[in-house]
Amino acid sequence: MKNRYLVRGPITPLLISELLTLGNDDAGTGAVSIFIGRVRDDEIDGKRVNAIEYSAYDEMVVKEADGITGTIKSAFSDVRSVIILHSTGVVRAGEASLFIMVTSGHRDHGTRACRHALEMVKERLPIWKKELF
Amino acid sequence: MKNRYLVRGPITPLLISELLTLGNDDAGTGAVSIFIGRVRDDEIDGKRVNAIEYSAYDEMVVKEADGITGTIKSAFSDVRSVIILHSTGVVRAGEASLFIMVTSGHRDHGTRACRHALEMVKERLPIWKKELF
Amino acid sequence: MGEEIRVLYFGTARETTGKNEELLTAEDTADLRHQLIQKYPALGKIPFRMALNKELLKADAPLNNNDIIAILPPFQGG
Amino acid sequence: MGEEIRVLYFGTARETTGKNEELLTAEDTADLRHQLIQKYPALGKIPFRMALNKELLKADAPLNNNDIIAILPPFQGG
Repeated sequence: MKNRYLVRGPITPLLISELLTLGNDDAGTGAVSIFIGRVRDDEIDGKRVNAIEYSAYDEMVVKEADGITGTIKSAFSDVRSVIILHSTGVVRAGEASLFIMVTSGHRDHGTRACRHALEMVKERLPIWKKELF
Repeated sequence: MKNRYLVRGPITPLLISELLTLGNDDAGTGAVSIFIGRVRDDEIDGKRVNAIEYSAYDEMVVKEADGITGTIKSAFSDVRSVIILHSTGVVRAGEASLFIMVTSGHRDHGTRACRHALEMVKERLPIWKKELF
Repeated sequence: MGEEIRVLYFGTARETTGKNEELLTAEDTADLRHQLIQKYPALGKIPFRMALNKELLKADAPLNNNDIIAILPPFQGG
Repeated sequence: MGEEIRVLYFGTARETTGKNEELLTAEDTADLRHQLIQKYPALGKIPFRMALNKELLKADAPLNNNDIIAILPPFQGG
Protein backbone atom coordinates (compact mmCIF):
# COMPACT_ATOMS: atom_id res chain seq x y z
CA MET A 1 0.00 0.00 0.00
CA LYS A 2 1.27 3.47 -0.91
CA ASN A 3 -0.44 5.00 2.09
CA ARG A 4 -3.47 4.05 4.15
CA TYR A 5 -5.89 5.11 1.42
CA LEU A 6 -4.11 4.08 -1.78
CA VAL A 7 -2.88 0.73 -3.02
CA ARG A 8 -0.96 0.07 -6.22
CA GLY A 9 -2.87 -2.24 -8.57
CA PRO A 10 -6.18 -4.02 -7.93
CA ILE A 11 -7.70 -4.58 -4.50
CA THR A 12 -7.33 -8.35 -4.52
CA PRO A 13 -9.67 -10.88 -2.87
CA LEU A 14 -6.82 -11.66 -0.45
CA LEU A 15 -6.49 -8.02 0.55
CA ILE A 16 -10.28 -7.78 0.97
CA SER A 17 -10.21 -10.84 3.26
CA GLU A 18 -7.57 -9.12 5.35
CA LEU A 19 -9.49 -5.83 5.49
CA LEU A 20 -12.60 -7.72 6.62
CA THR A 21 -10.79 -8.99 9.70
CA LEU A 22 -10.13 -5.42 10.89
CA GLY A 23 -12.55 -4.71 13.67
CA ASN A 24 -13.28 -8.40 14.21
CA ASP A 25 -12.09 -7.94 17.80
CA ASP A 26 -14.74 -5.28 18.47
CA ALA A 27 -17.75 -7.17 19.83
CA GLY A 28 -19.69 -3.90 20.05
CA THR A 29 -19.96 -3.90 16.24
CA GLY A 30 -23.34 -5.20 15.12
CA ALA A 31 -23.23 -3.99 11.52
CA VAL A 32 -20.54 -4.03 8.83
CA SER A 33 -21.44 -2.13 5.66
CA ILE A 34 -19.18 -2.60 2.67
CA PHE A 35 -18.99 -1.19 -0.83
CA ILE A 36 -16.64 -2.62 -3.43
CA GLY A 37 -16.23 -0.81 -6.76
CA ARG A 38 -15.07 -2.89 -9.71
CA VAL A 39 -13.88 -2.08 -13.21
CA ARG A 40 -16.60 -2.92 -15.78
CA ASP A 41 -15.85 -4.21 -19.27
CA ASP A 42 -18.00 -1.45 -20.79
CA GLU A 43 -18.08 -0.87 -24.51
CA ILE A 44 -17.01 2.66 -25.44
CA ASP A 45 -17.20 3.74 -29.10
CA GLY A 46 -17.38 0.09 -30.12
CA LYS A 47 -14.30 -0.89 -28.10
CA ARG A 48 -14.38 -3.08 -24.99
CA VAL A 49 -12.66 -1.69 -21.85
CA ASN A 50 -9.88 -4.09 -20.87
CA ALA A 51 -8.56 -2.16 -17.87
CA ILE A 52 -8.52 1.26 -16.24
CA GLU A 53 -5.35 3.06 -15.26
CA TYR A 54 -5.91 5.24 -12.20
CA SER A 55 -3.70 8.16 -11.21
CA ALA A 56 -3.95 10.20 -8.05
CA TYR A 57 -2.64 13.30 -6.31
CA ASP A 58 -1.45 11.11 -3.44
CA GLU A 59 -0.87 13.71 -0.73
CA MET A 60 -4.19 15.41 -1.37
CA VAL A 61 -5.98 12.04 -1.35
CA VAL A 62 -4.69 11.50 2.19
CA LYS A 63 -5.85 14.94 3.29
CA GLU A 64 -9.30 14.58 1.71
CA ALA A 65 -9.84 10.99 2.85
CA ASP A 66 -8.89 12.04 6.40
CA GLY A 67 -11.55 14.73 6.03
CA ILE A 68 -14.17 12.26 4.76
CA THR A 69 -13.49 9.89 7.64
CA GLY A 70 -13.80 12.72 10.14
CA THR A 71 -17.02 14.00 8.57
CA ILE A 72 -18.56 10.51 8.64
CA LYS A 73 -17.66 9.95 12.27
CA SER A 74 -19.14 13.30 13.34
CA ALA A 75 -22.30 12.88 11.26
CA PHE A 76 -23.02 9.29 12.32
CA SER A 77 -22.36 8.83 16.03
CA ASP A 78 -22.96 5.07 15.97
CA VAL A 79 -20.06 4.53 13.51
CA ARG A 80 -17.05 2.79 15.06
CA SER A 81 -14.56 2.63 12.16
CA VAL A 82 -14.23 3.71 8.55
CA ILE A 83 -11.87 2.20 5.98
CA ILE A 84 -11.40 3.73 2.53
CA LEU A 85 -9.03 2.21 0.00
CA HIS A 86 -8.60 3.09 -3.70
CA SER A 87 -6.35 1.67 -6.40
CA THR A 88 -3.80 3.53 -8.45
CA GLY A 89 -2.20 2.12 -11.60
CA VAL A 90 -3.73 -0.56 -13.79
CA VAL A 91 -6.86 -2.45 -12.67
CA ARG A 92 -8.34 -4.92 -15.13
CA ALA A 93 -12.04 -5.43 -15.88
CA GLY A 94 -13.59 -7.59 -13.16
CA GLU A 95 -11.05 -6.48 -10.56
CA ALA A 96 -11.80 -4.18 -7.61
CA SER A 97 -10.51 -0.60 -7.48
CA LEU A 98 -12.40 0.75 -4.46
CA PHE A 99 -13.16 -0.65 -1.01
CA ILE A 100 -15.18 1.12 1.67
CA MET A 101 -16.04 -0.49 4.99
CA VAL A 102 -17.95 1.06 7.88
CA THR A 103 -18.49 -0.71 11.19
CA SER A 104 -21.23 0.49 13.51
CA GLY A 105 -23.30 -0.63 16.46
CA HIS A 106 -26.49 -0.88 14.44
CA ARG A 107 -27.45 -1.01 10.78
CA ASP A 108 -29.01 2.39 10.30
CA HIS A 109 -26.00 4.67 10.74
CA GLY A 110 -23.69 2.11 9.17
CA THR A 111 -25.52 1.68 5.87
CA ARG A 112 -26.13 5.42 5.52
CA ALA A 113 -22.53 6.28 6.43
CA CYS A 114 -21.19 3.79 3.88
CA ARG A 115 -23.29 5.31 1.10
CA HIS A 116 -22.34 8.81 2.20
CA ALA A 117 -18.63 7.93 2.25
CA LEU A 118 -18.98 6.50 -1.27
CA GLU A 119 -20.51 9.72 -2.59
CA MET A 120 -17.78 11.79 -0.92
CA VAL A 121 -15.04 9.53 -2.31
CA LYS A 122 -16.39 10.18 -5.82
CA GLU A 123 -16.76 13.89 -5.21
CA ARG A 124 -13.67 14.74 -3.20
CA LEU A 125 -10.78 12.36 -3.91
CA PRO A 126 -8.37 13.69 -6.57
CA ILE A 127 -8.20 10.53 -8.68
CA TRP A 128 -8.38 10.20 -12.45
CA LYS A 129 -8.86 7.31 -14.81
CA LYS A 130 -7.87 6.36 -18.30
CA GLU A 131 -9.57 3.49 -20.10
CA LEU A 132 -7.28 0.92 -21.71
CA PHE A 133 -8.72 -1.16 -24.58
CA MET B 1 -25.39 -24.99 4.66
CA LYS B 2 -28.92 -26.18 5.48
CA ASN B 3 -30.29 -24.58 2.31
CA ARG B 4 -29.21 -21.66 0.17
CA TYR B 5 -30.37 -19.09 2.75
CA LEU B 6 -29.50 -20.76 6.07
CA VAL B 7 -26.22 -21.96 7.51
CA ARG B 8 -25.72 -23.74 10.82
CA GLY B 9 -23.49 -21.74 13.18
CA PRO B 10 -21.67 -18.48 12.46
CA ILE B 11 -20.94 -17.11 8.99
CA THR B 12 -17.17 -17.52 9.21
CA PRO B 13 -14.54 -15.27 7.56
CA LEU B 14 -13.69 -18.24 5.30
CA LEU B 15 -17.30 -18.58 4.16
CA ILE B 16 -17.47 -14.82 3.56
CA SER B 17 -14.32 -15.01 1.41
CA GLU B 18 -15.98 -17.72 -0.65
CA LEU B 19 -19.23 -15.78 -1.01
CA LEU B 20 -17.27 -12.74 -2.19
CA THR B 21 -15.89 -14.70 -5.13
CA LEU B 22 -19.40 -15.37 -6.44
CA GLY B 23 -19.97 -13.07 -9.36
CA ASN B 24 -16.25 -12.40 -9.78
CA ASP B 25 -16.55 -13.74 -13.31
CA ASP B 26 -19.17 -11.09 -14.21
CA ALA B 27 -17.19 -8.16 -15.61
CA GLY B 28 -20.42 -6.21 -16.06
CA THR B 29 -20.59 -5.76 -12.27
CA GLY B 30 -19.30 -2.34 -11.23
CA ALA B 31 -20.68 -2.30 -7.69
CA VAL B 32 -20.78 -4.86 -4.90
CA SER B 33 -22.80 -3.81 -1.85
CA ILE B 34 -22.49 -5.95 1.25
CA PHE B 35 -24.04 -5.97 4.69
CA ILE B 36 -22.76 -8.21 7.46
CA GLY B 37 -24.71 -8.46 10.71
CA ARG B 38 -22.79 -9.50 13.82
CA VAL B 39 -23.75 -10.54 17.33
CA ARG B 40 -23.00 -7.72 19.79
CA ASP B 41 -21.87 -8.32 23.36
CA ASP B 42 -24.68 -6.09 24.66
CA GLU B 43 -25.42 -5.84 28.36
CA ILE B 44 -29.00 -6.85 29.19
CA ASP B 45 -30.22 -6.50 32.78
CA GLY B 46 -26.61 -6.30 33.95
CA LYS B 47 -25.57 -9.46 32.12
CA ARG B 48 -23.26 -9.54 29.10
CA VAL B 49 -24.52 -11.38 25.99
CA ASN B 50 -22.12 -14.21 25.23
CA ALA B 51 -23.93 -15.65 22.21
CA ILE B 52 -27.28 -15.74 20.43
CA GLU B 53 -29.06 -18.93 19.51
CA TYR B 54 -31.10 -18.49 16.34
CA SER B 55 -33.99 -20.73 15.33
CA ALA B 56 -35.89 -20.61 12.05
CA TYR B 57 -38.92 -21.98 10.25
CA ASP B 58 -36.62 -23.29 7.53
CA GLU B 59 -39.11 -23.99 4.73
CA MET B 60 -40.81 -20.63 5.15
CA VAL B 61 -37.42 -18.85 5.20
CA VAL B 62 -36.75 -20.29 1.75
CA LYS B 63 -40.12 -19.16 0.44
CA GLU B 64 -39.80 -15.65 1.89
CA ALA B 65 -36.15 -15.19 0.87
CA ASP B 66 -37.05 -16.27 -2.67
CA GLY B 67 -39.73 -13.58 -2.52
CA ILE B 68 -37.30 -10.93 -1.28
CA THR B 69 -34.79 -11.75 -4.02
CA GLY B 70 -37.53 -11.54 -6.65
CA THR B 71 -38.83 -8.24 -5.29
CA ILE B 72 -35.34 -6.72 -5.26
CA LYS B 73 -34.62 -7.78 -8.83
CA SER B 74 -37.92 -6.33 -10.10
CA ALA B 75 -37.56 -3.09 -8.16
CA PHE B 76 -33.90 -2.44 -9.08
CA SER B 77 -33.29 -3.27 -12.74
CA ASP B 78 -29.53 -2.69 -12.53
CA VAL B 79 -29.13 -5.47 -9.93
CA ARG B 80 -27.34 -8.56 -11.26
CA SER B 81 -27.34 -10.92 -8.26
CA VAL B 82 -28.58 -11.09 -4.69
CA ILE B 83 -27.21 -13.35 -1.95
CA ILE B 84 -28.88 -13.66 1.45
CA LEU B 85 -27.50 -15.93 4.16
CA HIS B 86 -28.55 -16.19 7.82
CA SER B 87 -27.27 -18.32 10.68
CA THR B 88 -29.24 -20.77 12.77
CA GLY B 89 -28.00 -22.24 16.03
CA VAL B 90 -25.41 -20.63 18.26
CA VAL B 91 -23.41 -17.58 17.11
CA ARG B 92 -21.04 -16.01 19.61
CA ALA B 93 -20.54 -12.28 20.21
CA GLY B 94 -18.25 -10.88 17.52
CA GLU B 95 -19.27 -13.52 14.98
CA ALA B 96 -21.42 -12.88 11.91
CA SER B 97 -25.01 -14.13 11.69
CA LEU B 98 -26.21 -12.37 8.51
CA PHE B 99 -24.64 -11.78 5.10
CA ILE B 100 -26.29 -9.87 2.26
CA MET B 101 -24.52 -9.16 -1.03
CA VAL B 102 -25.92 -7.36 -4.06
CA THR B 103 -24.00 -6.99 -7.30
CA SER B 104 -25.08 -4.35 -9.79
CA GLY B 105 -23.81 -2.43 -12.79
CA HIS B 106 -23.63 0.86 -10.90
CA ARG B 107 -23.65 1.97 -7.29
CA ASP B 108 -27.06 3.58 -7.01
CA HIS B 109 -29.34 0.57 -7.43
CA GLY B 110 -26.86 -1.68 -5.65
CA THR B 111 -26.56 0.28 -2.42
CA ARG B 112 -30.31 0.93 -2.26
CA ALA B 113 -31.16 -2.69 -3.05
CA CYS B 114 -28.80 -3.95 -0.33
CA ARG B 115 -30.40 -1.72 2.28
CA HIS B 116 -33.88 -2.69 1.08
CA ALA B 117 -33.03 -6.41 1.22
CA LEU B 118 -31.75 -5.91 4.77
CA GLU B 119 -35.01 -4.30 5.89
CA MET B 120 -37.03 -7.08 4.26
CA VAL B 121 -34.87 -9.77 5.88
CA LYS B 122 -35.65 -8.27 9.30
CA GLU B 123 -39.34 -7.89 8.51
CA ARG B 124 -40.12 -11.07 6.60
CA LEU B 125 -37.80 -13.94 7.55
CA PRO B 126 -39.27 -16.22 10.25
CA ILE B 127 -36.22 -16.33 12.49
CA TRP B 128 -36.05 -15.98 16.27
CA LYS B 129 -33.26 -15.42 18.73
CA LYS B 130 -32.46 -16.25 22.29
CA GLU B 131 -29.66 -14.51 24.14
CA LEU B 132 -27.19 -16.73 25.96
CA PHE B 133 -25.21 -15.19 28.85
CA MET C 1 -66.07 -31.88 13.76
CA GLY C 2 -63.21 -29.88 12.25
CA GLU C 3 -60.11 -30.66 10.26
CA GLU C 4 -57.00 -32.38 11.54
CA ILE C 5 -54.05 -30.04 11.26
CA ARG C 6 -50.40 -29.91 12.27
CA VAL C 7 -49.46 -26.98 14.48
CA LEU C 8 -45.81 -25.82 14.61
CA TYR C 9 -44.52 -23.61 17.42
CA PHE C 10 -41.59 -21.22 17.05
CA GLY C 11 -39.61 -18.78 19.19
CA THR C 12 -41.16 -18.03 22.57
CA ALA C 13 -44.27 -20.02 21.56
CA ARG C 14 -42.08 -23.12 21.89
CA GLU C 15 -41.11 -22.28 25.42
CA THR C 16 -44.66 -21.29 26.30
CA THR C 17 -46.21 -24.54 25.04
CA GLY C 18 -43.24 -26.78 25.79
CA LYS C 19 -43.73 -28.30 22.33
CA ASN C 20 -42.19 -28.02 18.87
CA GLU C 21 -45.38 -29.25 17.23
CA GLU C 22 -48.60 -31.20 17.77
CA LEU C 23 -51.69 -32.45 15.92
CA LEU C 24 -54.96 -30.63 16.64
CA THR C 25 -58.46 -30.47 15.24
CA ALA C 26 -60.07 -27.14 14.41
CA GLU C 27 -62.80 -25.66 12.21
CA ASP C 28 -60.83 -22.63 11.11
CA THR C 29 -57.99 -20.40 12.36
CA ALA C 30 -60.28 -18.38 14.67
CA ASP C 31 -61.36 -21.62 16.33
CA LEU C 32 -57.72 -22.77 16.54
CA ARG C 33 -56.59 -19.51 18.12
CA HIS C 34 -59.38 -19.81 20.71
CA GLN C 35 -58.43 -23.41 21.52
CA LEU C 36 -54.72 -22.57 21.82
CA ILE C 37 -55.33 -19.80 24.29
CA GLN C 38 -57.61 -22.06 26.33
CA LYS C 39 -54.99 -24.79 26.35
CA TYR C 40 -51.95 -22.52 26.90
CA PRO C 41 -53.13 -19.37 28.70
CA ALA C 42 -49.60 -17.89 28.55
CA LEU C 43 -49.85 -17.93 24.75
CA GLY C 44 -52.59 -15.31 25.05
CA LYS C 45 -50.00 -12.92 26.45
CA ILE C 46 -47.49 -13.04 23.62
CA PRO C 47 -48.27 -11.44 20.29
CA PHE C 48 -48.21 -14.01 17.50
CA ARG C 49 -49.24 -14.34 13.89
CA MET C 50 -50.10 -17.56 12.05
CA ALA C 51 -48.84 -18.96 8.76
CA LEU C 52 -51.00 -21.43 6.83
CA ASN C 53 -48.86 -23.75 4.73
CA LYS C 54 -45.94 -21.26 4.92
CA GLU C 55 -48.15 -18.32 3.89
CA LEU C 56 -48.47 -15.57 6.49
CA LEU C 57 -52.18 -15.01 7.27
CA LYS C 58 -53.56 -11.50 7.18
CA ALA C 59 -57.05 -12.58 8.29
CA ASP C 60 -58.70 -15.69 9.69
CA ALA C 61 -59.03 -18.52 7.18
CA PRO C 62 -60.76 -21.89 6.79
CA LEU C 63 -58.73 -25.06 7.38
CA ASN C 64 -58.42 -28.36 5.52
CA ASN C 65 -57.19 -31.74 6.63
CA ASN C 66 -53.38 -31.92 6.80
CA ASP C 67 -52.92 -28.15 6.72
CA ILE C 68 -49.85 -26.91 8.52
CA ILE C 69 -50.31 -23.93 10.82
CA ALA C 70 -47.24 -22.19 12.25
CA ILE C 71 -47.45 -20.05 15.38
CA LEU C 72 -45.08 -17.14 14.79
CA PRO C 73 -44.02 -14.66 17.50
CA PRO C 74 -42.48 -11.43 16.16
CA PHE C 75 -39.50 -12.13 13.87
CA GLN C 76 -36.02 -11.35 15.22
CA GLY C 77 -33.64 -12.20 12.43
CA GLY C 78 -30.85 -9.94 11.21
CA MET D 1 7.67 40.17 -10.58
CA GLY D 2 5.58 37.45 -8.95
CA GLU D 3 6.21 34.42 -6.83
CA GLU D 4 7.94 31.25 -7.90
CA ILE D 5 5.55 28.30 -7.59
CA ARG D 6 5.46 24.62 -8.45
CA VAL D 7 2.62 23.62 -10.74
CA LEU D 8 1.45 19.96 -10.79
CA TYR D 9 -0.66 18.57 -13.63
CA PHE D 10 -3.08 15.67 -13.25
CA GLY D 11 -5.42 13.60 -15.42
CA THR D 12 -6.02 15.03 -18.88
CA ALA D 13 -4.05 18.17 -17.90
CA ARG D 14 -0.96 15.94 -18.01
CA GLU D 15 -1.66 14.83 -21.54
CA THR D 16 -2.58 18.36 -22.59
CA THR D 17 0.62 19.93 -21.26
CA GLY D 18 2.88 16.92 -21.77
CA LYS D 19 4.25 17.57 -18.27
CA ASN D 20 3.80 16.16 -14.77
CA GLU D 21 4.99 19.42 -13.23
CA GLU D 22 6.97 22.59 -13.81
CA LEU D 23 8.16 25.74 -12.04
CA LEU D 24 6.39 28.99 -12.98
CA THR D 25 6.23 32.56 -11.73
CA ALA D 26 2.87 34.21 -11.12
CA GLU D 27 1.31 37.05 -9.11
CA ASP D 28 -1.77 35.14 -8.06
CA THR D 29 -3.97 32.28 -9.29
CA ALA D 30 -5.87 34.49 -11.77
CA ASP D 31 -2.54 35.44 -13.33
CA LEU D 32 -1.42 31.82 -13.34
CA ARG D 33 -4.62 30.64 -15.02
CA HIS D 34 -4.18 33.30 -17.69
CA GLN D 35 -0.55 32.30 -18.31
CA LEU D 36 -1.40 28.61 -18.49
CA ILE D 37 -4.08 29.11 -21.12
CA GLN D 38 -1.71 31.29 -23.13
CA LYS D 39 1.00 28.65 -22.93
CA TYR D 40 -1.27 25.60 -23.43
CA PRO D 41 -4.31 26.73 -25.43
CA ALA D 42 -5.84 23.21 -25.20
CA LEU D 43 -5.96 23.63 -21.41
CA GLY D 44 -8.54 26.37 -21.95
CA LYS D 45 -10.91 23.74 -23.33
CA ILE D 46 -10.92 21.35 -20.39
CA PRO D 47 -12.66 22.28 -17.17
CA PHE D 48 -10.21 22.31 -14.28
CA ARG D 49 -10.03 23.50 -10.70
CA MET D 50 -6.89 24.42 -8.77
CA ALA D 51 -5.65 23.30 -5.38
CA LEU D 52 -3.25 25.51 -3.44
CA ASN D 53 -1.05 23.45 -1.13
CA LYS D 54 -3.55 20.55 -1.33
CA GLU D 55 -6.51 22.81 -0.52
CA LEU D 56 -9.15 23.05 -3.25
CA LEU D 57 -9.63 26.71 -4.20
CA LYS D 58 -13.14 28.12 -4.32
CA ALA D 59 -11.98 31.55 -5.52
CA ASP D 60 -8.78 33.12 -6.85
CA ALA D 61 -6.07 33.56 -4.26
CA PRO D 62 -2.71 35.28 -3.78
CA LEU D 63 0.47 33.19 -4.14
CA ASN D 64 3.66 32.95 -2.12
CA ASN D 65 7.09 31.65 -3.02
CA ASN D 66 7.25 27.83 -3.02
CA ASP D 67 3.48 27.40 -3.10
CA ILE D 68 2.28 24.25 -4.82
CA ILE D 69 -0.58 24.64 -7.26
CA ALA D 70 -2.27 21.53 -8.65
CA ILE D 71 -4.27 21.61 -11.87
CA LEU D 72 -7.22 19.28 -11.32
CA PRO D 73 -9.57 18.12 -14.08
CA PRO D 74 -12.89 16.66 -12.83
CA PHE D 75 -12.30 13.79 -10.39
CA GLN D 76 -13.04 10.27 -11.63
CA GLY D 77 -12.34 7.97 -8.70
CA GLY D 78 -14.69 5.28 -7.46
